[in-house]
Amino acid sequence: ASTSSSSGELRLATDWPYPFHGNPFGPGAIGGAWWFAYEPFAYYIPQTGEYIPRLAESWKIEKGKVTINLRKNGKFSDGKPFTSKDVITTINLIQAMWQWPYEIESVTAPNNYTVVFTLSKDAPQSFVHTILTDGAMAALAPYHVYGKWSNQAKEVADLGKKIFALTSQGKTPDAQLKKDYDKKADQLRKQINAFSPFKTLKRMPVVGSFEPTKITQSEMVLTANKYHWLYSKMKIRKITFRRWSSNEFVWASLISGEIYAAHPNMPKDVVDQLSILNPSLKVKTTSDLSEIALVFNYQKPLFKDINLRKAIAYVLDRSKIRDVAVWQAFTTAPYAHGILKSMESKWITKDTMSKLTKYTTNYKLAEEILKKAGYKKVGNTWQQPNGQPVAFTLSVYGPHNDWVLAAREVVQQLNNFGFKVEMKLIPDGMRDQVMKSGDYEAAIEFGVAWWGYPHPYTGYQRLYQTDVYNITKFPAKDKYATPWGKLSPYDLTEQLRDVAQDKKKSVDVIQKLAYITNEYLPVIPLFEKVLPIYYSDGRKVTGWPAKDDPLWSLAPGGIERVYNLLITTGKLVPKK
Amino acid sequence: MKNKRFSNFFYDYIQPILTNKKSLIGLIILSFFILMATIGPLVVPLNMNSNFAERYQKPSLKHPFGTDYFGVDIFQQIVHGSRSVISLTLLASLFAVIIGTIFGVARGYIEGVAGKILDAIITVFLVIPSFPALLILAAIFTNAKLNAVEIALLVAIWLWAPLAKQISAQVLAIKSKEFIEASKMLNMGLGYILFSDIAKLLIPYIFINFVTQIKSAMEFSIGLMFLGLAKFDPTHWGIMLNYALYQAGALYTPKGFHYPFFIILNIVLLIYGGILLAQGIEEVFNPKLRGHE
Amino acid sequence: MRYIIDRLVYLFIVLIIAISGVFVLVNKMPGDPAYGLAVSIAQQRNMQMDQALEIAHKIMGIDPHESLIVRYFRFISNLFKGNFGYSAFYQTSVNEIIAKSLPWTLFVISLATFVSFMVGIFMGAFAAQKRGTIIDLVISTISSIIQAVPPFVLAVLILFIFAVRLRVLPIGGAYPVDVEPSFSVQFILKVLHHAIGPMFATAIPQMAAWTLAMRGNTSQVMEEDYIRFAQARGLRDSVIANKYIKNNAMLPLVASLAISIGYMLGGHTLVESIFNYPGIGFYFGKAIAVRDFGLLTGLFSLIVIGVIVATFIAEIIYALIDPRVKLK
Amino acid sequence: MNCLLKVSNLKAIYLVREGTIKATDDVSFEIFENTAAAIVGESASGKSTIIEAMTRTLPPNGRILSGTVEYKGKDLLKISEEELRTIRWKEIALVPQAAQQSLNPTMKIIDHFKDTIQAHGINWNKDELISRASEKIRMVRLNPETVLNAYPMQLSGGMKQRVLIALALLLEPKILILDEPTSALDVLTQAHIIQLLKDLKKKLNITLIFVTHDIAVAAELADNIFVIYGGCLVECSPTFEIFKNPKHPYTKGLINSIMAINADMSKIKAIPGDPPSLLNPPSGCRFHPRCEHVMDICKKVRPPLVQLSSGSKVACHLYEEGGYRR
Amino acid sequence: MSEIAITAQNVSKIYSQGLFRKKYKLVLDNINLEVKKGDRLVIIGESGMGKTTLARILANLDAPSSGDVYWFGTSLKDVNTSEYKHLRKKVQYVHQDPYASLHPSKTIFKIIADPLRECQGLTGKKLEEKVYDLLEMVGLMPPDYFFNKYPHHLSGGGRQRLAIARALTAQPEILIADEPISMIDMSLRAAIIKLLKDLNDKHNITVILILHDIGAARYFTYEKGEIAVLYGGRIVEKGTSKEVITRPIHPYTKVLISSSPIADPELARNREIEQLRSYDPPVRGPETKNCPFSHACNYFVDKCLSVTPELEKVNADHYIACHVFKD
Ligand SMILES: Nc1ncnc2c1ncn2[C@@H]1O[C@H](COP(=O)(O)OP(=O)(O)OP(=O)(O)O)[C@@H](O)[C@H]1O
Ligand SMILES: Nc1ncnc2c1ncn2[C@@H]1O[C@H](COP(=O)(O)OP(=O)(O)OP(=O)(O)O)[C@@H](O)[C@H]1O
Ligand SMILES: [Mg+2]
Ligand SMILES: [Mg+2]
Repeated sequence: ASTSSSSGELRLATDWPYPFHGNPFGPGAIGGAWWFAYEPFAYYIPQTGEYIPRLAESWKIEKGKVTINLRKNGKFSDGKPFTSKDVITTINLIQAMWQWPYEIESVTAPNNYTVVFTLSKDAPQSFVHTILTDGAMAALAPYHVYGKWSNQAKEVADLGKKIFALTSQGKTPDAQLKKDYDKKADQLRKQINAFSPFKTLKRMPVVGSFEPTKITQSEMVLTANKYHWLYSKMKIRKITFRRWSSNEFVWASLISGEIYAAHPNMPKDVVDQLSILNPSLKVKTTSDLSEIALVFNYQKPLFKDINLRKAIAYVLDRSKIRDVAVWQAFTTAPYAHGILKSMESKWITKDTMSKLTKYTTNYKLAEEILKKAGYKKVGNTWQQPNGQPVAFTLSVYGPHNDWVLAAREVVQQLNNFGFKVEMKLIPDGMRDQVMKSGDYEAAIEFGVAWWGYPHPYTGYQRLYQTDVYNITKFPAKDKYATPWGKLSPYDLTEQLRDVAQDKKKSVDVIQKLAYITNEYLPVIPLFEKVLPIYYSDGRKVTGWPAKDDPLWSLAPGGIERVYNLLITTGKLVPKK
Repeated sequence: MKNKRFSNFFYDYIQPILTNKKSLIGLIILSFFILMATIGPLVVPLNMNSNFAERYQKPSLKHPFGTDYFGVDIFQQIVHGSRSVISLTLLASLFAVIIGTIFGVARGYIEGVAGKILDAIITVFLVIPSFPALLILAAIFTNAKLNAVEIALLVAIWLWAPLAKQISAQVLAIKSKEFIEASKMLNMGLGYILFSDIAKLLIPYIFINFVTQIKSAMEFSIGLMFLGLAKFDPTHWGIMLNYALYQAGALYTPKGFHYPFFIILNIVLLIYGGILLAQGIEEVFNPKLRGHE
Repeated sequence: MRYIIDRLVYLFIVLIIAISGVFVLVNKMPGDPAYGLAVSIAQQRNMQMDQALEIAHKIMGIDPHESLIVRYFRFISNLFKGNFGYSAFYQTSVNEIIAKSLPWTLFVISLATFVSFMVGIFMGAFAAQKRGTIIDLVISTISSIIQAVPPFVLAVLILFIFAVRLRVLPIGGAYPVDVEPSFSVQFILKVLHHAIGPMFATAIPQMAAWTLAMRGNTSQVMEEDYIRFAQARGLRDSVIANKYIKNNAMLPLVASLAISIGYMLGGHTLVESIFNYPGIGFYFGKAIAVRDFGLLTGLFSLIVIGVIVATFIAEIIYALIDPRVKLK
Repeated sequence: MNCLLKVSNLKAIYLVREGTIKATDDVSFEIFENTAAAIVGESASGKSTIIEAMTRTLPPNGRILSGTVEYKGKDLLKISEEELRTIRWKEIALVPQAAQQSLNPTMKIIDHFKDTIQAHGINWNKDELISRASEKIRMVRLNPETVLNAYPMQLSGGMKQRVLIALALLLEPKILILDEPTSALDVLTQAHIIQLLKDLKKKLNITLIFVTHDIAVAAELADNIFVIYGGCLVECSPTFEIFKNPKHPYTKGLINSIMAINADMSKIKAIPGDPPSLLNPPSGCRFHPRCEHVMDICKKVRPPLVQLSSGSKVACHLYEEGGYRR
Repeated sequence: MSEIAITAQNVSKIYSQGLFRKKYKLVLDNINLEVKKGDRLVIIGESGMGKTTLARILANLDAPSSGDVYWFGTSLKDVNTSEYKHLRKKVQYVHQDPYASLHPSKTIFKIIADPLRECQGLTGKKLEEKVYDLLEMVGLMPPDYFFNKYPHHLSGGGRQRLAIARALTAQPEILIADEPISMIDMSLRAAIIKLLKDLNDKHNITVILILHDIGAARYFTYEKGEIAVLYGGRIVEKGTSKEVITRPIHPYTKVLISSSPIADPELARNREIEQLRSYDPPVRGPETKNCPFSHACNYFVDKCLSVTPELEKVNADHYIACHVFKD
């Protein structure tokens, strides 16, 4: 309520490093200003599968090669035109600074407005998607700002790629090479970090629609890029971010109208109250492309028994858990097939569905399974066949409110059934350490997640090969019985990776993976996370898309993209 | 003779506490909570099943403090939570008082370099900001699977220093007292001087400190539970309060106002009881406050 | 003089021990400062955590294999040069962070201390002079109850009632971003307006403490013989109340003012994060959460130094204002 | 001789946790102009209480239950605070016993002088104040230059005591009440203070009331001696009479217990037993548990103060109006 | 009888003060004393003359800056620990303030019984009996009435008796008492002095008494023993009570005696007290060589300002340190 200039301002909440350096390579980068300052070649709308060109006009994908025709009217906020030189500088710098993405073997510029990416042999099909949609790929390091380091960066990047290539072939690169690389990389990194444009240039020329111009510890102001190709359409010329210090703070800001849109978790009663206090507030929920799951540590013998896992799946009342934890979320019941609930119908055939076990809450069934497997109920407590009680602790990361609530409910339900479950919080900053070291028995974690590449492959990869696998150590290379014979989920995931771009082939593989995942329960999904987006419509700004507009599905992994798209297309306008 | 001794003790320590209004009220409040922690859980059942149909019920006969965000009776949780709150708090303040007394007495009594070293140790603990340090220490021990006693010790480590400082000042004053000199002349030995001569005079003082520690010990133990050091207990008042304020946002909805209110009420009452008792005892035993007699 | 030098040497030794202790403590803390960054890298680039973590280390310039001793000596020698270290998370020197944030914290703390002290002194003296009456009962009961309320509860209540419901206070920040910092009246008013919330959240518990302390001191002084002697000399009650009672009751408290400011430096984290106030408490919380060891040791050292300096100043002030001590 | 101050039936108590301390019980006496009266008694017998009650300077837990203190036709116990305030120090000055703690530790000595004159609306300029104060300070044999600018803690106990006396002389009051003016002092200083008080009485026509537990001090200075025992006035006689012919057994004991330089060794003898508790004072005559002449009546009836022909007044069952009980 | 109980040899005490501890104050200056077993000694002097300091040094509660103290012929400088432990019990000290020297929260029984157990190894019934005897001995009667009382239930005199009884638990041979009567009532003082006299007479305990009251000193030493007058850290006159009090020689002693209150109004009013030149206490440093009284003395000669007079014998029972009146 502190500013009266309703004309053309959007107020949001986010986080950013302060003291502000404006260095995209620095930790924290530029915080929530990222998607406003750096445009990707294109936006991808998961719900429709449509690419919306941004810095690219068009592109051509060939085997191992992507050719992109750049937009000719792109300009940096200091008026300098955007050309292929900028892309090359950017790729050199990010490869040098981040050791990523080595999937790009080289970039060349046939002319000022064309770039050609040559991809390495190992690059998965999905990487093309990354090139097109990642905000860092196009103009993170403008030539006229970072150009003087371009060659140095290329040198570092090439050395890095060489080492990477050797290691991924299983060879050890010789020490001299490594030393050489480390020295050069460090040198470059020091220079780049010391350069931090906002400190040395007092501004940061960006190609995106907004440039951060004024930053304090509690607020960050972005000013519209006058030279942006869509500037004339933009009715909103200023964005003010308040610091997202806590959920309650965001609630308070939303209620009092200090910010116009945000996506905090909010208990139902607070939402009800909110709409009374601030009637202009609307909410749209969209899938966050991830789910929260109960994960097990397979190093503990207790969980190796599929019967116990099945029993647990039957015991849990997942809609109740969802109600307690995030009432807006999508319940994953009654399946556990590893595909997001909201995408289920797109990827799993009716036929497969009929083959999958339904885990609806059913104590009787759970008891039967357990008894058959030799478990006994003594008094109020279930005992394993070896006579030990079924007792374990459930770890959950403290700072994640919704997880804690879910855990609380899970513990309650399991205890009601007769397991002895205790709950333990993982302190701030310790999640990775605790989970990786295997110092837990069961935990609440992200199960499958489709960030980065919205495709079931990313979820299965997590489950059987990468992040979730790393903490659970689920025996993914074992073979499991399926209607299609004995299969290993690890191998299936490998297969899926290669055919990911091909919808039909991937669907085939996915059926098998879904079956194994549902029947062998490497994790038990609890609910699909959603982004509840609260936006004030008609008070200060108006023109938000309809609730069913597929545009919203752009939000996960960078909600600012939605805002940016709305502003630059002239849809979001100040209220007159 | 035993009897007489007791009656002396009663006359000197107990009776004044009972006749002072503040300490009496404080004592009543504390006994109430101790009762709650000891026999409360045996009498009051606990049903933690969430029941969304009964969320945010106002206080009634069925639910004396109403129900919470999960539809669970708040009163039951308060009663069951009091056990961990009070035991951890009391244990931590007890340890703090013990450590503080040992260090304080040693510092006050020992002279020369050793005394200076002790003094430096106390000062070091005084100047390090205790709450952040506790957080860090807790983080270090997260995976150590500590039991309640060890956790209380961990809390106490950051509580004892001010007490030690004050006690050392007291001991410094007492040790130059003439009756100590008399004991020395009678070859009474260090143990006697420390534990009989000096300790006797410190008792009311130590007790006051014990009670005042309750407040900080409580705050610290809540902090620790958040850190996951202590076993997570959803009925712990601190956890309940955290749920109410941050998770359920009860302040933000008029329906839920009673939810944090009753938790805060209990926390405040418990600490207030301690403060009252301490104030009362101080009035009774501090001759300066008592006036001439 | 000799005493002062002795004292300085002693405090210096304490300082070194305390800072070393804190250094070890902080560096023994499990967790990786690069974790947060690694997570976001992994999420954005669909990368494995191991790889992301390695990259994050590189980006933050952290060498996870550097020995503690080497780090310690670098830290201490930097500290002697007035350099509080380097924040890996913010990629800047801790000095810069301190320079940006300490003034705000000091501002709020001193304001809170000043207000609470003034009010506390007044209320405490008032209650003591009305000892035994209902006024005394009300004042001391309220003060005791306030002392019993956990400070974060108080802060949340203030934020909620005054900022969210009544909207008389701004929500967060030190000043609105659209005002240029300057010495204009308008700016100063804005700054004060933003400071009110955190200030009261800090001041109210203190106010209660000062009130109780002043009440105790005053009743003690009131029983001193020199008060009766002043009455016997026919002095007016107002003269006695001010020159004799208040002054003498206040002296010990004035000295603890400095100490309380020192201690508050360390305890301001909660209030600042609740009010989103840009002081060092905010960074403290953040530094613990993201395991920014450099920042954490820097801030810890700052606070330890602050407390020690404050203690020393308090001793000096006490000696200066109280002739009883001055002459010793 | 003129009766300047008449105390009748003064009763004062202290409230304590265990009950009430009956520190002054029904005390009556008269003070005549330009005489010196000594109130003598052992410690805790209520000497200070009497004078504090008379001047309404009892500590907060002290209460005056009854009695009147007549001064210039007014009852000091009834007049308003403000009226009392103007009488205090200007006409009746009280130097308290606790000399060590009676000066404000955070004020210089000179400021105490300043406060005092300001309180009584006297407008001396700085030089005048200093010269007057110096004069009084010199009178008590102190060095004004160092003393006036000192803080109380820089002075020794004896010096503080003398400063208080100097302060009391500042406004040249009619009545000077001193509580144990010499007990904290050395023999030589004590002798000097006694000399000083004698001179003051002569020169300034001051009426003196002083409290002491050393009856030998009273011998030198007092015209009349009031002997207090256990909160009661037990004997009230002219000085010479008391020493020549003590009436009350307690007075006798007191005189015999003095180990004076010229005392007869064979007569020196302490009074057996302990001083009474004023919380639960003995019934009847409060001295009876220690008295060698104790009779049955002593245990039950409190003896009234009777006037004897020798000019003494005594409260003892051995006597009746006029002389010995036959 | 002529065995020596305690000896002070050239005992001096210097306190340093001031910011840099550069200012020295000579509190005791070359004191020589000798007390025979079973004898009485009174040291008198005004406040600040070093009485307490001397007494504490004699009782080995403080160490002298130079010089030596001997207990039963053993130098305290080179006594070994076990021997010291044994000697320690034999020399006891009674503090001036009976309110501060008794533990406020211990019963009277405990105050006496604890050291008895420690010093004499008594337990049970025997212990109780002994406590009874001791209390009876110091005149706290009836003893068992007091067993469960606390010191604050006692009068000042009672407390001082208790303090003496506690000192007696160690079965001392020397009792040093620092102004044991200054804090108690006039009417009870004589009794305490009498008690000390009795201890000396009946139990043959050597008593060294510090007093500022000449009358009491006279009373204590009337039958036997000596009085030493301390001024400015030096003994200026010493002798039997008859000599020192009835025939004082030193000008300071004379003034002191003439200033003492006399319990006789007639005498008191007619006496003439000699006026001194100064009433300030002497200020002396380690290098000062003068008569400590010279700054106040009305009879001083030049020599008094430059030479410190030594204690010289006047007759068998009388010693004096004065250049002017020594003959
Ligand atoms: N403020 C007080 N509160 C309670 N009791 C008191 C107070 N002041 C004095 N008394 C008690 O009242 C009685 C008389 O005390 P008071 O001071 O009048 O005696 P005193 O004769 O002046 O003794 P002293 O010679 O020690 O000064 C004593 O028993 C004392 O303990
Ligand atoms: N610890 C000390 N430091 C410095 N000076 C001291 C110390 N103790 C005593 N003095 C000084 O030594 C002198 C003698 O002190 P001491 O206590 O022996 O005197 P005293 O004769 O016992 O006096 P009183 O009658 O007051 O007890 C005094 O001037 C005193 O100020
Ligand atoms: Mg008195
Ligand atoms: Mg002494």
